[in-house]
Amino acid sequence: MSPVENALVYDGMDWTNAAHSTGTSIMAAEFNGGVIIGADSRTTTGAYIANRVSDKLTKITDHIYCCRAGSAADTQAIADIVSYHLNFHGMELGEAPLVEVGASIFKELCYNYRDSLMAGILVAGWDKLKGGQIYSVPIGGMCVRQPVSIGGSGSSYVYGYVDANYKPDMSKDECIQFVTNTLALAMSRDGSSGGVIRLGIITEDGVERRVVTELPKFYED
Amino acid sequence: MVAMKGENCVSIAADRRFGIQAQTIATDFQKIFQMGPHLYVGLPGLATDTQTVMEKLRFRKNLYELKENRMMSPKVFSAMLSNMLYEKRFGPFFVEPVVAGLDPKTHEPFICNMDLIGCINLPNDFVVGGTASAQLYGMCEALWEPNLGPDDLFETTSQALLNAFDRDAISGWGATVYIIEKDKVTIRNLKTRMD
Amino acid sequence: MRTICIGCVRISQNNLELGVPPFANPSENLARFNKDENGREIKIKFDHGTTTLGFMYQGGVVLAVDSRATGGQFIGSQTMKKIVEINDFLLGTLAGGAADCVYWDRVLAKQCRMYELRNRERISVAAASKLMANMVYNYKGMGLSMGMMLAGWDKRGPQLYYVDSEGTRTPGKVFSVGSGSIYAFGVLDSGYKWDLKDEEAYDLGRRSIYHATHRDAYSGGIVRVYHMTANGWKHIDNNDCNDLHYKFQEEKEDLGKYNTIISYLCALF
Amino acid sequence: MSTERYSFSLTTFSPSGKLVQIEYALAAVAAGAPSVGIKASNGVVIATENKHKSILYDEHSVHKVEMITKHIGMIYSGMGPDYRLLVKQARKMAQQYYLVYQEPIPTVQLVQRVAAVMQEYTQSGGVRPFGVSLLICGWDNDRPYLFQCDPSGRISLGRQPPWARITLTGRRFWKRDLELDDAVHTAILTLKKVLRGK
Amino acid sequence: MSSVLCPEIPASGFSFENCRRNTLLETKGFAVPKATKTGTTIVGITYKDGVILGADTRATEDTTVADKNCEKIHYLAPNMYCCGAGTAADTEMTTQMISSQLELHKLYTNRVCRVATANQMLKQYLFRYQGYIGAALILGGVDVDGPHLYQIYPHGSSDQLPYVTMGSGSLAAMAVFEAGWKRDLEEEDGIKLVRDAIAAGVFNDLGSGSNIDVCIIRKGSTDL
Repeated sequence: MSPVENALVYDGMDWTNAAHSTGTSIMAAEFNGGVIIGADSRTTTGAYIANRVSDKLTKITDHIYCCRAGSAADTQAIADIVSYHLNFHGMELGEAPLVEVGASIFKELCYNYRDSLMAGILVAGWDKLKGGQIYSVPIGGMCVRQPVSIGGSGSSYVYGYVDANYKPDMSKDECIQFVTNTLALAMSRDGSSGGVIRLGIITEDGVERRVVTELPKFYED
Repeated sequence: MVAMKGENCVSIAADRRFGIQAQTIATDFQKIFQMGPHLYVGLPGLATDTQTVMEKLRFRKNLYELKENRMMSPKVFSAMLSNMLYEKRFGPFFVEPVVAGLDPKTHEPFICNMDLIGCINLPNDFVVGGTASAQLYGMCEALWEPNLGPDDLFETTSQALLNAFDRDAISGWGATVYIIEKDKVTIRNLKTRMD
Repeated sequence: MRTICIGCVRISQNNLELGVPPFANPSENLARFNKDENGREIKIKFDHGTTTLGFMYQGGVVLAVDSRATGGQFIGSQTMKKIVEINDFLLGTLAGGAADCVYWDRVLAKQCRMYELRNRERISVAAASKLMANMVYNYKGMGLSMGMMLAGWDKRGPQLYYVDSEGTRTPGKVFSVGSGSIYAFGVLDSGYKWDLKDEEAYDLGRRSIYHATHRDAYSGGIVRVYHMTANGWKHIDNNDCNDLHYKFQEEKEDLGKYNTIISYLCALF
Repeated sequence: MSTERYSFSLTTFSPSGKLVQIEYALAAVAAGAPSVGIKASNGVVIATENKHKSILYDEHSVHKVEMITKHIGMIYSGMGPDYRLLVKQARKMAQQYYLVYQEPIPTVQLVQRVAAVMQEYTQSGGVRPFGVSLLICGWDNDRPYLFQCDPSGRISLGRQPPWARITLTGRRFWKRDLELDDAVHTAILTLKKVLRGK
Repeated sequence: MSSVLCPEIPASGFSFENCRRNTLLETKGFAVPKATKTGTTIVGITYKDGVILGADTRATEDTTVADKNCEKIHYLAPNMYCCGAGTAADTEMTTQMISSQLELHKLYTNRVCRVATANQMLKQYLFRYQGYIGAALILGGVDVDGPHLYQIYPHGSSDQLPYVTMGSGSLAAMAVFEAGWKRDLEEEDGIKLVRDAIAAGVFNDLGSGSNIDVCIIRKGSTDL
């Protein structure tokens, strides 16, 4: 067997074992009635797109969602565990848990296992006490509340755009447009982000999910 | 190490060398062990593991037979061996077992081999294992045919084994062939090259 | 640091020099190319296992070698010629990298012939071995692998030299080289005497090689015996190790029987 | 009163050589609903009363006859909660056996293992014996099997008499070479008889 | 009591007692035998009434074909099957164990197991071993909610998709699906598509080969 063929066989085997991770663009922003969360839909294994319609917006409770970036295995596992704890907590409490509590469980896990986890998570949701909130839990296990937050590999390209364009107390439609634009920009520059934009609008009434298949192309003008 | 299926019989054969890399220490090393009247297992690989695994297997098999008051069938034996090897998934025994035997009730031929962490392979022609496995695959593919009688099976197995050795530096130095039939087991030592 | 760029020198023009790779310090950096991009070892494992021996005695020099060529544990050939007939009065044995040995023996053969033509007399074994040692010394540490014996008969009588790729060159009476040499020495040393008769000497060589092939996985095949006499070399015989094994075993059994009879007789009286 | 002196500890024999806790466990079994198992020539029947303390119970929510594997079934007399633990253990042991040998566990083996668990609870500190007697039936090697397991861990193989918890009543109905249909019938009749007598 | 003369049957689960010895042996240059891998093409699609799984049948040991006819579609439950790629022993043992747990689950709950349950069990098990258990799986089945198809990676991440491929031949197979998959395929077209996808894997990947196994899971019935 020639080296080229060998390489084919072994490359082929290796990538099945490669970590399955989400080079990602995720985002969350507060608006006047709640929060908007958004993410691209690309999951990569090395250079291969393992899933082009993945859903990185994961439900934790009825009013709390998280956007996952980093290793798919790690973030899925954490989300499952947090979801378990938070729903348990909600049952004991007898009412919907606070977003803050959810974020703090994420933080606890991400901090305690910071050496073995690769997870950057945005926790977003709505509760009676503080309305729409966003907490960013980046790699390392810090937890901080932000009015708008971006994450994942695509985020580096759009910090400027977010800083320049985010306004507090936007209307829902305005905010949706803002999140869509930001993600479209990130996805166009970042090779490991792409696919469609998935959105979640979390308000007092719960969550409304949307998919944007036609990405805005204003930047090409 | 090779095992083949024949018509109502199976064969299992192995070389007799025990060596440390290039150095031949002994030429009467046993790698095939009897586990029942019609059940044999070959354990090529690291010599210390050959013996350890054999002891552990015999222990578990005897315990099963005492507990259940019945003979262990080759199929169950293989499942047990596979399970035992997989327990050591992250620190395996360096053996690549080959099992050959006849079912104690139906006398149906059975052969299988597995890798060092117990992945069973159950073909209906032949199985190989050990250092000369690449050569043996070639020999067996060429020589094996369906429904071999005991004598032909012996000839086929021996020829496959001997010719495979001749292209492997660290196998050989004598060989033992077992032909397992319903009412007898024939054990023959082959005269081979000794270099 | 020495930068070598001899890639342009064609080997056919000057076969005393190899095409050394065009980068600094090949002796250190060559090793890096033993693995491919996936970290898998590239197969440049070639013929390493061998048993060869040579010794001087009253009748000249006897050389005996096995004939197995291996690549890793795969047996490439069982009939390799590991004694190179450099000229009528000079024999070389191969151990280590087969290609290295054969190539440099050929270069040596050319050099020896050139010497003969220039000086109208045969080269001494000492000079030939020195040539060899000097040639390979230039490539020390770059991966050449050879351990050879040069046996010959010149004006000063029978000669035996050992030369290897590390740069060693030494004359001596008894040598054995290769992976099986440790086993061969055991037999050779216990049976060696200066006053051996020719047949005894051949047999000693054969037995030594046979025992080495039995113990060493990388030696085997045929035992070839050569004898260097005042009239040039003689090829004595080739014996298959397999035949030798069963012959020697029979002898041992006969000896066993003989000993039993002796002890039985002793007991009688 | 003398027996009470030896009943404080499960693992202490009374002077007469009895383990009174086990006697009490058997009493708990006797207090439970009767169950019956009958081995026929072509199968085996286990049955028990499906009557509840209150009519408010949903009768489908109470499982007395449980499957351990596809070929082994189990039923009990005595305390329901204790039974559930044994069912769980039995199922685990059956699966464990299958994983190791890639062969369904023989009924005898399962019974022995369940009995071993029950025995362990008669000789360990801090526990009490199970308040159940089990009837375990199964089918291997083309024939039916029926066993009874007591709180002591004692196993008995159902052979000659119809294997009912209350043997005497059943005997009248049982014949050699019973067919499965007749066995079912017999089982129901036996239970009826026993319950009426209660 | 365990003693030298009377060893105890060890508890089930992994044992690490040889690890240190083996590391030492490896550093001393002992040629460690390799485990059988399934350089594989495995695929799965959902169609109108269920799920179709497909796999080739080649198992490789380094560059040698160790098994020409190995079964890579593993039984989990009557309504669920699972294709495995990666280390052959790992896929085999993992699916066997999960199958056993599902059987227990079924007995406890008296209900047909959901595919999501199996997915959760598998991913949690694989996540616990952080990718060291080299099993890449395609899980397909039909439950009360209809057909489901998951892909599960050795590190414990999983995706739910209408059509998936895994293993070394997955790129070729995915190309076939991307071109040919439609919503609500008929069963016959589905089988053909799966067959084509595996064939593409077999032809374009040296680690895949031999025959093609197909498994169709409908509501209420399964064909292997």
